[in-house]
Amino acid sequence: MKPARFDYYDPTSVDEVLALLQQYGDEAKLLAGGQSLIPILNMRLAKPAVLIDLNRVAGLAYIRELDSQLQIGALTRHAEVERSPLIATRQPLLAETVRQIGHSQIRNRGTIGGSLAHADPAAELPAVMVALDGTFCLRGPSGVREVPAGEFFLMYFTTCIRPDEILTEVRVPVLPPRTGYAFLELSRRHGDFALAGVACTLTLAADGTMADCRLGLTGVSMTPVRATAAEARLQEGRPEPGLFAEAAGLVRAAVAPESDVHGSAEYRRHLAGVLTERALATALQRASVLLETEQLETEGGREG
Amino acid sequence: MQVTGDFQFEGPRLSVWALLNDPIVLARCTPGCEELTPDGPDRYQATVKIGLAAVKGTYTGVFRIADKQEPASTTQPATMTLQIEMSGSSGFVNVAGRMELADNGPVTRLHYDWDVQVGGPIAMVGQRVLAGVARWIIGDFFGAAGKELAARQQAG
Amino acid sequence: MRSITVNVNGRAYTRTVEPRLLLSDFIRHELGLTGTHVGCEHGVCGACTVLADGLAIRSCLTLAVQMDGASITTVEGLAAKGGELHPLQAAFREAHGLQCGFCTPGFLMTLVPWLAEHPQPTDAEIREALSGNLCRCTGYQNIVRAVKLAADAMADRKGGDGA
Amino acid sequence: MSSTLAQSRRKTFGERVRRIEDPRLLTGQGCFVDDIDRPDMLHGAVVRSPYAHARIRRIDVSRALALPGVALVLTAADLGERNGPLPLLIPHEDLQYGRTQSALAVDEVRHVGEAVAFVVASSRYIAEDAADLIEVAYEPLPVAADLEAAARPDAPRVHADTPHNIGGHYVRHVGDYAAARARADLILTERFRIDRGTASSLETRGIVAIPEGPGLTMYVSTQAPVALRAGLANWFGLPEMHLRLIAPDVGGGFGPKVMMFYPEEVLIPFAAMQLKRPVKWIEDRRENFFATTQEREQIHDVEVAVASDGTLLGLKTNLLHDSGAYTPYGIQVPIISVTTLPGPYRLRNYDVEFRAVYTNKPTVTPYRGAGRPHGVFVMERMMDRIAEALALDPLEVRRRNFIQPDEFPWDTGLIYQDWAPCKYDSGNYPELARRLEALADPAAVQVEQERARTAGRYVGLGRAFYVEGAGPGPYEGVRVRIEPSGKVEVATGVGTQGQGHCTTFAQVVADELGVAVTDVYVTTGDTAAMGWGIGTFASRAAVLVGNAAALAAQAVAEKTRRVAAHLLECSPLDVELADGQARVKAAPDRALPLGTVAARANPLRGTLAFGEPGLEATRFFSPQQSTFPSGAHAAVVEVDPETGFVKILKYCVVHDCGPMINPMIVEGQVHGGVAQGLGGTLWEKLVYDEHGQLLTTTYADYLLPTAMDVPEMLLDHIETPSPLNPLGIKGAGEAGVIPCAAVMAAAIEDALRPFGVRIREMPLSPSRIRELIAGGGVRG
Repeated sequence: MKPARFDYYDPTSVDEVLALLQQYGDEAKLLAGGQSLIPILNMRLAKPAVLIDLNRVAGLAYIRELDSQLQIGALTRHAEVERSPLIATRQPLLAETVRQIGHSQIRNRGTIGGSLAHADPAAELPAVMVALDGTFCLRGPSGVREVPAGEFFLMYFTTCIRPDEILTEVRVPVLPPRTGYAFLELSRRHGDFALAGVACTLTLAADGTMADCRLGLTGVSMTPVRATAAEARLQEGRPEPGLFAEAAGLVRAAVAPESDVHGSAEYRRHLAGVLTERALATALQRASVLLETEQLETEGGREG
Repeated sequence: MQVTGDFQFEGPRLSVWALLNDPIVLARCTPGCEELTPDGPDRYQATVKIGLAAVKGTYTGVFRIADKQEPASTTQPATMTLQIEMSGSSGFVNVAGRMELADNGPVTRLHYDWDVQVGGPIAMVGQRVLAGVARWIIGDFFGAAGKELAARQQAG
Repeated sequence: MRSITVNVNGRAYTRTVEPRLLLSDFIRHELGLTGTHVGCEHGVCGACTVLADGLAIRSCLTLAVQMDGASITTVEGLAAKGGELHPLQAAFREAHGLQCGFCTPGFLMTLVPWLAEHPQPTDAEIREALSGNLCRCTGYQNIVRAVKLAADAMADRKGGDGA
Repeated sequence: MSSTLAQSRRKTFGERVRRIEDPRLLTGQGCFVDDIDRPDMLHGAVVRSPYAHARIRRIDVSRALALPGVALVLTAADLGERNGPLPLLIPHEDLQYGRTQSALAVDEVRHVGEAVAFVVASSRYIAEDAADLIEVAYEPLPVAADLEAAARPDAPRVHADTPHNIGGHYVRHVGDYAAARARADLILTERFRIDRGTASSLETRGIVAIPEGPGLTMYVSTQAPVALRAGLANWFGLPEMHLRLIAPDVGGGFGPKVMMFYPEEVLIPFAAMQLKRPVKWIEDRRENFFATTQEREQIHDVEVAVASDGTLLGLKTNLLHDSGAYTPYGIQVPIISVTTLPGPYRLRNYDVEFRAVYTNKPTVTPYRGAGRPHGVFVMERMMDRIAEALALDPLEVRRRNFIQPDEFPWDTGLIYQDWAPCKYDSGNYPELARRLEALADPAAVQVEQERARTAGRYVGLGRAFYVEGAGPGPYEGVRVRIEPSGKVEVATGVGTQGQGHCTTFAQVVADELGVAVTDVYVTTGDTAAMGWGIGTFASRAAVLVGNAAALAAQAVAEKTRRVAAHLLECSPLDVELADGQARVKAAPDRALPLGTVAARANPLRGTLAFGEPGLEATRFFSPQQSTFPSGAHAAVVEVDPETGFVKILKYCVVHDCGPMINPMIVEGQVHGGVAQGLGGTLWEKLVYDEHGQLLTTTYADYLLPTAMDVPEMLLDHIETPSPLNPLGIKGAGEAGVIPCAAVMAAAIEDALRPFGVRIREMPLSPSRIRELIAGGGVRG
């Protein structure tokens, strides 16, 4: 299991990357963390003529906040997201999710952009991106275009990134107040591809009613699934187990899993519902704690 | 693996039958088909370039149409089998695709029952997505054929 | 072919390599440091784990050319110059945390930076930290025990230094 | 007598001596096959079939040969007579149609991964480039993939020259099952299935062949270096003295590495001799999934005849065993299954019949447990069924059927895999049960089970017992020599794959010679150091080599005393060996270092006064039959009925392998065995599609358990010595793995009893457990 020959470039700027993409187009493959690409190079399933290594490109690894959006450079390693205080406080769903990606050695090298551009149907981050309505910034010869997460994933391992473009940044909104969250996945073993996974946020209104709820699923379709029907139903009701079970039913109806050696399609469909209910319960519990804290603070403020 | 499904063509059975027996149409509708040269009756040499993201491969082999049953009466379904045997460095794909065409007024209902056999490295590593990809390719094929038919109907 | 310079265990090596050469093969076959083992070449077993600039990575999922200018530590770099075992190595021996020894270097290299960050780990934390390394001989029980012994030993040593 | 003598001298025997091999392995100084390097070494890659069954129409190697860096490309014709068919290692009268593969396939391939061509180039990278350029035209043939389907008379035939796919057919009757059935109060029938798995040692197979002088030196990751040397020398027509074979550090064996010959074991030396250059081939992980042998697929139809008090009157099983495409190892695995099946119970009437079936899948040879888990699964599942049918405690049913401690030797009436009687030598099964209950605490589990159920959680307890044949002959040998330096050199022909041989054998020798363990240097697996031996498998190294080491060391000790007595001017009976010295018992200050005695036994002038020179002896140990270690496991699990996930809450092992040389090492063996056994219950499964394609060829799809999956194990030992060998030891290598499937099936079934789930198969994925829950009440 050794890679076939390729020409190797390690440009230091995005402009250089774009020039190389112009030159080689479809023949070139971008190498970020390599934790998904190098295995298929080793297995010779992928034999690109040209490999463009992004690891020396300056200015693509950062985490910052601007206008209630977190901006994450595409070359930011999972481990950096995992350890970022900004992510932990402003978008803890992302922090909880990243911790569940592979193992520490993979997270030390794997990047946010590389993982999302790889678009594995069972990966964790795509579910979060669709749940949060994240944005993908793609740079091409004619400038930057911003693609909403809902339009980014086309098919297994296929995104809307054009052969002459590079993913430079992803953006996610910070978590609104009174918002609980959960990322739950089930895999045969810790760190494996998910049999099914759910990214969930649940925002309570100040009066404890449901303000907003989002559900993104992984492992149950060719692309991550935003469970819009379930979200709509959740928006209408009171946040409680009965409603969550109903939402789970709608999720089961919305996903289109395939059977594989690890589980039948029917099983994955079932799991998507189970995880939805459990994720909603966790998110609600977390949101309720925040609501209570807020109420205590308000009361405290009044008293003080 | 078995991939079964139905597809509805907006046209009579006779036209759909002619369409699916036309090598030019087969070539145009098969995703990634780069070459389809006749090689005997209902038999073609094919080159198909197909891939998913970085996993790309060129496969060469034979397309064959067999077991053709086209009853004159339109009350009985017409049947044919598309046999595909392709191989490349990432493995091989063998397909026996049975298709049944039934007249249904102005439209033709096609029922397909394809036995798709994938072997070699792609099967060994790609088991998670093989069924989905097969379904997608087959769907693509019939979708393209449907468009061909529409174009023909318009032209005709 | 490319000329690269990689610092391995404190020594700079300059070699001309093909871009496709894996870091694992570079370390083993170009440098002759055969303590790093190769178990799967697709990033699951963890046998090839080395430290790159202090972080544990899979050397089978890294190209040697990517490490031009980097500092690598392999299992050969763990014991003291005089041969005294690293506390983690000593603990693996004490607790019978290895049998065939093939996966062992990968476990050690995963654990060295992890223990620095988690000086007093619980069993559950240890098991999660080990979950990216496969062992087919030990059933992990004695590896978990070894990690606890090592954590204690390193805490004692630190305490000793402080006193 | 000798046993008592040995015991009286035991100083390190039974001690948790730290391993001598560890510092080397911990510092990266181990030497595995892939660590062998030579400046002019070439590297091989094998071209393998992507088809499970196909005719080879044409092979075009021209583009590969034209690639710069390529030194050699071989196809079947290039090998001539050396191509095979390769030898059938273990023939058997009931293997009616034995078939073995060739080094490179001739005209036809019969499983995915069968070797078709071999490339040698200046690097593995270029060898793989060249392999990609070899064009093979295949004509697909009908495939027999499914075991049951392949056994039918109309199935596509794996071998065109056999009348059907039944390679072996075995029928045995012990007692009179029909009569037992006639007087039974209860008849129960079941069908059980155990699926395929693979040993998956972390080090794959590897071979280096180095032409040296008139012959070759080979480094092979084999479990049987001496036997492989003899076989290969014969195969190539080389004098044995011209073929040195070394099994260096081997990164896990578990059975498949004892298979011989693998095609590569012929290809690599052939290429090296032809090119007159060193050639290395290291199997990659993907190859390991289909080019290394596999195990575990069996289907049993079983019936038990039982009295109303739970007494087992008889058992009948008819089983299908999947041999894969070839039978180089004969029908050893199913024979071991059916001879292990009786377990610790008084089974007097036993009808057994099996068919070993060819399928278009990789070849099956023993993998740790080697058919034993299947037999135990069948018997223990039936014990649970009997308990359920009679509303008895599962342990009580077992107790009522145990062979009692005073009933040994117990003859099962069968012939074991070693052609000797399957006659249990020793054991204490009621005591195993008592200790197991102490560890597992079933009363507490029951309380927890009831409490959990009210909270919607499902907890269950399972137990399983086994008796395993271990330590078969024919023999092993050990050479012991005291050097003039005072250090002791020990050599044995078996190799080591992590079992700690350099420590345990050193302990045995050190005790006999009164030296420190660290002064004993053990060489394993080098034909130049010891040219006699069989191999490390079947839990036999400690039994065979341990006893041979004791015998050889005793002989050296005896001579040492004789020489020392002469030098110290006393009687040999007055000399004791201790602290590296030979000294007069009554006057310990009259002492000589052992090295001095050794030097004096090897004079430079004069005549030899004490027989052969030096202090050296070679001794062999050859047992009459196998030993029979035993044990019992218990598992407490919690099953999440919504997801089908199983969590192991507690795992207990009681183990009897006789006296333990080094309990630390024995426990390590048990831990590892349990981990492998549990792997085969919840995670590991080789999945083939209906065309014989293997769909699990990465560690992302074939799931080895991790540290988060394998539970903490509670261990207890009893030590009933075997009367069959001087040290009384019984073998420990495979014990851990054997009852895992049975115990987990019982525990999961117990947890899911409210759902009416019946466990009849292994392994079980969460997806499958959900299916069983969904269909539970109906299927019951």
